[in-house]
Amino acid sequence: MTPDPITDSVLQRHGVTREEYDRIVSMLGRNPNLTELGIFSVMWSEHCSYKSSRVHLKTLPTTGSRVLQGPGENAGAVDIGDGLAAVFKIESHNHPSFIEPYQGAATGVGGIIRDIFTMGARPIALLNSLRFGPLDDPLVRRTMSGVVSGIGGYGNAIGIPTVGGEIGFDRSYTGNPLVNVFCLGISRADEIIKGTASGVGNAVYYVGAKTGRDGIHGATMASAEFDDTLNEKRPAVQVGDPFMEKLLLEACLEVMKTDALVGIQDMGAAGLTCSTCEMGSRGGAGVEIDVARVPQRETGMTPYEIMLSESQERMLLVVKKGREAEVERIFDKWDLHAVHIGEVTADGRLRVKEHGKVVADIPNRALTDEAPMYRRPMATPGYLETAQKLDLAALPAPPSPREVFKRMLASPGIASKRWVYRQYDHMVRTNTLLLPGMGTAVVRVKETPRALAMSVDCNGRFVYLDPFLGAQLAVAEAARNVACAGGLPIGATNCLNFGNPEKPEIMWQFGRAVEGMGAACRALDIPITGGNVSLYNETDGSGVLPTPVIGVVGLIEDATRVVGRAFRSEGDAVVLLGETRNELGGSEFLHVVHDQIRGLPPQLDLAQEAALQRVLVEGAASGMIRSAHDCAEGGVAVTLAECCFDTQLGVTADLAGVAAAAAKYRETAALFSESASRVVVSVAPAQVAALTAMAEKAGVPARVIGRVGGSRIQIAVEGTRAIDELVSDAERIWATSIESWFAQRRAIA
Amino acid sequence: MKFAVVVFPGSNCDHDTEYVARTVLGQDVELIWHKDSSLKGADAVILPGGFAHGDYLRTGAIARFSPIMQEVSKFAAAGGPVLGICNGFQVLLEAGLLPGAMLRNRSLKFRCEFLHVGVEQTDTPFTMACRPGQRLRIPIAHGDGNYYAEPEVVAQLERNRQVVFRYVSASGEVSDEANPNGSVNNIAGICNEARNVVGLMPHPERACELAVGSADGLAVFESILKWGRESFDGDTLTMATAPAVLNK
Amino acid sequence: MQARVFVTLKPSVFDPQGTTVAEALHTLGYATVRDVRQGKYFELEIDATSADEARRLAAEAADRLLSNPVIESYRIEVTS
Amino acid sequence: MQARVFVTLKPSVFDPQGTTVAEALHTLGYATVRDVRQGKYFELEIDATSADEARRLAAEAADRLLSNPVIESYRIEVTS
Ligand SMILES: Nc1ncnc2c1ncn2[C@@H]1O[C@H](COP(=O)(O)OP(=O)(O)O)[C@@H](O)[C@H]1O
Ligand SMILES: [Mg+2]
Repeated sequence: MTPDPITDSVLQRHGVTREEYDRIVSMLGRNPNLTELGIFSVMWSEHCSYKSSRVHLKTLPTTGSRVLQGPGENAGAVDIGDGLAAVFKIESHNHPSFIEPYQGAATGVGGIIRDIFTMGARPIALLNSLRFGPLDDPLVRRTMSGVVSGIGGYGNAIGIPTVGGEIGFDRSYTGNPLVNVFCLGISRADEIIKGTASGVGNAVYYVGAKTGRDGIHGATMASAEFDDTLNEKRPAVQVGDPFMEKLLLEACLEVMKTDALVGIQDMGAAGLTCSTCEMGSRGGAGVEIDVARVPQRETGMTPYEIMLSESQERMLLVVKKGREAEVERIFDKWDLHAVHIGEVTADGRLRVKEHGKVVADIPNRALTDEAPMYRRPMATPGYLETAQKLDLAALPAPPSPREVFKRMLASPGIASKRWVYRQYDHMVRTNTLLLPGMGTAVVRVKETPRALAMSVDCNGRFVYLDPFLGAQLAVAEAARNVACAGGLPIGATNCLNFGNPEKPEIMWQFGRAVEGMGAACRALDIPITGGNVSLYNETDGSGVLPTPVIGVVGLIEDATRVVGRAFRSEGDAVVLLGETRNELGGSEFLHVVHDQIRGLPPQLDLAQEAALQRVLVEGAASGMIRSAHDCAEGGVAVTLAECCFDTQLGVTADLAGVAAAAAKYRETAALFSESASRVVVSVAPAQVAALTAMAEKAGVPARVIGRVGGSRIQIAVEGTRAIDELVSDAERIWATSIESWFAQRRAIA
Repeated sequence: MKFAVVVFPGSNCDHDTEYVARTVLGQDVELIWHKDSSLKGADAVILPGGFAHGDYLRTGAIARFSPIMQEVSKFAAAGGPVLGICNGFQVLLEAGLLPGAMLRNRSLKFRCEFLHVGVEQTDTPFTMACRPGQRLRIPIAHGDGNYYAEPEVVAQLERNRQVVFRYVSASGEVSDEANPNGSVNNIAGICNEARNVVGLMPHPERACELAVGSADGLAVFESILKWGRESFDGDTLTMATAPAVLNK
Repeated sequence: MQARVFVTLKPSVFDPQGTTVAEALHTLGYATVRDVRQGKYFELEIDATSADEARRLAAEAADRLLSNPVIESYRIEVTS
Repeated sequence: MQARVFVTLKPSVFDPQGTTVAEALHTLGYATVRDVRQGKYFELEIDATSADEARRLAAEAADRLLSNPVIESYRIEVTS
C-alpha cells in the first residue's frame, strides 16, 4: 500500500480535523491511504461516532428489570411477558428529507425498520415525529407533502402500520425539517439476535440491493451544517425500495428461525464500513471482506466508493461455517441472492481487499470504541434571560375566549392531523386498537392478552425556554399519554435533534436536555434502551428549536381495557386530574395570539406525575375510566373539545379560576394554561366517588368539572360562560385547517 | 373449509387474511407461495392485499404472470370461489379474470380510513350471507383504487348485476362525497359473469373483530362458509354444484 | 440498442395526474398550458442485431407487460 | 403546440421500478433486455406561437414542477 498524500483540503472534505488525523496516524502506526481515510471519516463523523454527545448520553438510565437489551445494539428491547420482547427504536432522517423530502423520509422509514428486524423482531408498528416551518410557505408545504407521501410510500408498501405520531410547526424548522421515525417489533425474548461477528472462519454474507454510488458521504453530510454548498452534496440522496426491503424482512426472519446465523446488521449510514467494523468490534473479532465480490450496480466502482456507499436495503450476515447452503436457499426462495464476501478473522481488524489485494487494514476498535469523544464547551445562551421573562400584565388584553378558542383549534399544531395519517396505512396487520385520532396509539400483541401503547412527544418551545425542564416535560407527556390509554410505561427511546454542537450555547442546550431527560426517566422509572442523536440542524447558522423527542412504550395487561380519548356516553362525569396554574409560558396561546415564545415552561413535580400515571393505569385496568385525554397544547379548553370530536358528544364544564394570573388573563389561564400533569377523564356518574377516592389516596388533585352531553361545547370559568360552540362547528374548524392548506392545487404549486 | 391465501412477493395482508380464516373463523388455511403450482385442495381462494412486486409498473401487472395464477384461473373456470381483496382485486383485473382497470385515486393520495359500502348482490359466494342493500363499515387502504372500465363495459356490468359493492354514505346514499377514489359509478367491488370471482378494494379482513373497529367484514367470510355448506355434496365439495347454489 | 416505450392513458380515460399538473401550472401562472397528460416512459437496453428486432421485442414487452390495453396505449422509438 | 417532457432518474440514481420491470421481463423470457429505466412522460398542449416559446415554457415547467433536480433530469421535444 502506498499511502496517498493527504492534504488539508482532503481532510476538510472528509470533515476530519488535523488532530483527528494525527490520531489516525498514531493508531495505524503509518499514514492512512485514501480508502482508509474515508472509512475513518464516516466512522468518526458525528452521525456514527456520537463524538459530541457520548459523554452526555452515558448519564441516561438504561437498566431496569424488564430491559433485555440496552443501548449499543441496533435497537433496544424490553420484556413484555409471555416470553416476548418489544424491540424498538427511533431514528432521524432530517437532512436527507430536506434535500429530497419523499426519498429522504422513505429511506428513513426503511432504515429504522431494518434496525428492528435485524434484532429478530417482526416490526408491527411505526410512529413518526415531524417538524416543519409555517404552512403559509409554499416550500414548506411541498416539503411536508413529500415527507408524508414518502413515509406512507414506504411503510404502506412494506405492510407495517403507521399508527401514530406528532407534528409541530415553527419558523426555525423551515430550512431544516425534522423527520424522526419510531418502529416497534415483537420477538421471542430468548431469540433476540445481535449484530455480532464471531467464530473465526465463519462466513460473512452480503444480501439485498446492489451497491451503487448513492449516498456516498451521506453520514458525513448528516453531520454537517447546511450551507450554500448544498447543491454539490445533492447526489447524496438515496432512493428507497420498499419491495426489496419487504423481501429482506421476510427472508431474514426466516433465516433467523434456523440457528445458522451468528449475527446480522443492516447497512445504514456508512454502509459496509459501519456494519463490518461494528460487528467485528462487538464480537471481539476481525472481519475480512473482498469488495470485488460485493454486488455492484455501477461499473468502475472503487473500494472507497463501495465501502462508503449508502445504498439502501442491504444487510450483512455472519453465518456459521457449514450452514451456508441452508441460508442461501432461504434467500433464493425470496429471489434474493446472498453473496459470500468474506470471513471472520481472529485479529480484530477490518481488512478490505480488492481481488485479493489489501486496500484497507484498520483495527476495528479504532473505528468504534476508540473513536474520538469530545466534551465540548457549553455556555448559557444569551437569549435565555430575555426569553424567560413573561409579564402578562404588560401584554395587550387577549381577544375573547371564544375567539381564542377558534384560533387555537385552527392552529396547525393543534388542528386535526387527519390529512397526514389518512395517507398512512394504519390498520394493516389488524392490531391497531386505537386508530390515529382516537387517542394514544395502541396495538395488540396477538396470541397474548396484552397490548402496547406508544407515544412520541416533545414540545420544542419548552425546551428552548428551559432545556432541562423542557426535556423532563417531554418525558412526562409521552409517559402520560401512554398511561392515558392504560399503559404502564416500561421503556423509552429518544431522538435528540439539536443545532451545531460546536457552538457552546447549543451544546449547553443539549447537555441540559439530556440531564433533564435522564432525571425524568429515573423518577418515572422508564429506562432508555437506545436512541439517536441528530446534530447540526441549522440552516445558514440559525438553529432549530432544540427538540429532544422521546418515544415511550407502555404495557397494557388487558387488551380489552384500552382507554381512548373520546367521550363515550351522555351523562358521564368529566373529571380533571391535576391542577391548573398560571402557566402560559411557551404556550400555544402565546404563540397563536401574540406570536411569541416566552416565559418559563410549566413546572413539573415528577412525584406528582408518577402518582397521576398510576391512577390512570389503575383506573383503566379496573374499567373505571371511560375516556382519558392529556392536557397539552391548548390547555383544558382544547382538550375538552378534542374529547368531543370523535363521538360528537358535547360537554358542559365549569373550570376553577387561576388566582395568580394578572386580572385580564385569569380566564385565559384557566382555559389555555399548559400546566403539566393534568388529564381530563370521564367516568360513569356512579364511579365518581371511587375515582376521586383513588386520586386522593395517590395525592392527585381531582375535581369534577362537568358532564358529557348535548351537542355543544360549553365551558365556563367560575360560573361565567366563556366558550359555547356547537361540537360540529368546532370540529369543522379543527378538522379542515391543515387539509385546506393542501387543497390539491395549492399543495403541488 | 379450506382456504388458500396466495402470497406474492410484496403481499402484506396475507397474514391478516389467514388470521381471520384460521383464528376468527376456525377454518383450515394454507398460505400458497406464488411460485407454487398447486392450490393444495383448497375450497376457496383469496388473493390478499399488499403491494405485489412493489406495485411497480402498475398494480398487479407483474403478479399476473406468477405460476400460481394459472391454477387460480383454472380453479375459477371450474366455478371455484375466488376473492381478490385490494391488491388481489388489482391482480384479478390485470389477469383478465375481472373486467376493467385501476387508475390512481383522483386525490393522487393513498387513502386509509373506515367507510361504508353497500352490498348490492347477494348471489355470490362472498355475499350470500348478506342482506341485499346491507351496509358494511369496512376500511380502505389504497392509492390506486379508482376503478375504470369502458362505458359499454360498465353498462354491461350494471345490466348483469355484476356490481357487488358500491361506496355509499353512512346513510346509504350513492354520492360523490361517498366516493373515496373516483371510481366510476362508485364501484367498490365487482364479480365476473359466472359470479364466482369477486374483487373489491375495501378490506373485509380488517373488520372482523369489534376490537379493531368493526366486525362487518365477517359477512364476507361467513358468506364463504355458507356457500361451502350449501355446495357440499356428501362430504366432498363439488365445484359442479357451485353455480347451482349461486343461481338458487 | 435502445428502445423507448411511451405509455399514455387513452384519450377517453380521465387522467387525474395530468389534470392536477395542469391545474398546478395554471396556479403558477402558466395560463397557456391548455392540457397535460401524464404517462410512463421506459428505456429498454436491448441486445439486438437490428432496429426492427429491437422494435419487435419492445412491442411485445409493451403488449404483454408495460401497458394495460384497457386504459393505455403505447408508442415505440428505437435509437442505437 | 405539443411539448413532450421526459423525466428520468439521473444515471447514478437507483431505479427500483426499472430493475423490477427488467427482472419481470427476464422471467417472461426476454433475456436480451439488458436493462430497463423507468421515467415519467408528460404531454403539454401549449398555446405558443413558436416552437422555441413552447420549449422555453416546458423547460420552466419541468424545472419548477415536473422534475426533481436532486434525482431526476429531463429532456424536451416539441412537435406541432
Ligand atoms: N406524524 C403523524 N403520523 C401519524 N399520526 C399522527 C401524526 N401526527 C399526529 N398523528 C395522530 O393524530 C392524532 C392527534 O395528534 P396530536 O394532536 O399530536 O395528539 P394529542 O392530542 O394526543 O396531542 C393522534 O392520534 C396522532 O397519533
Ligand atoms: Mg395535541
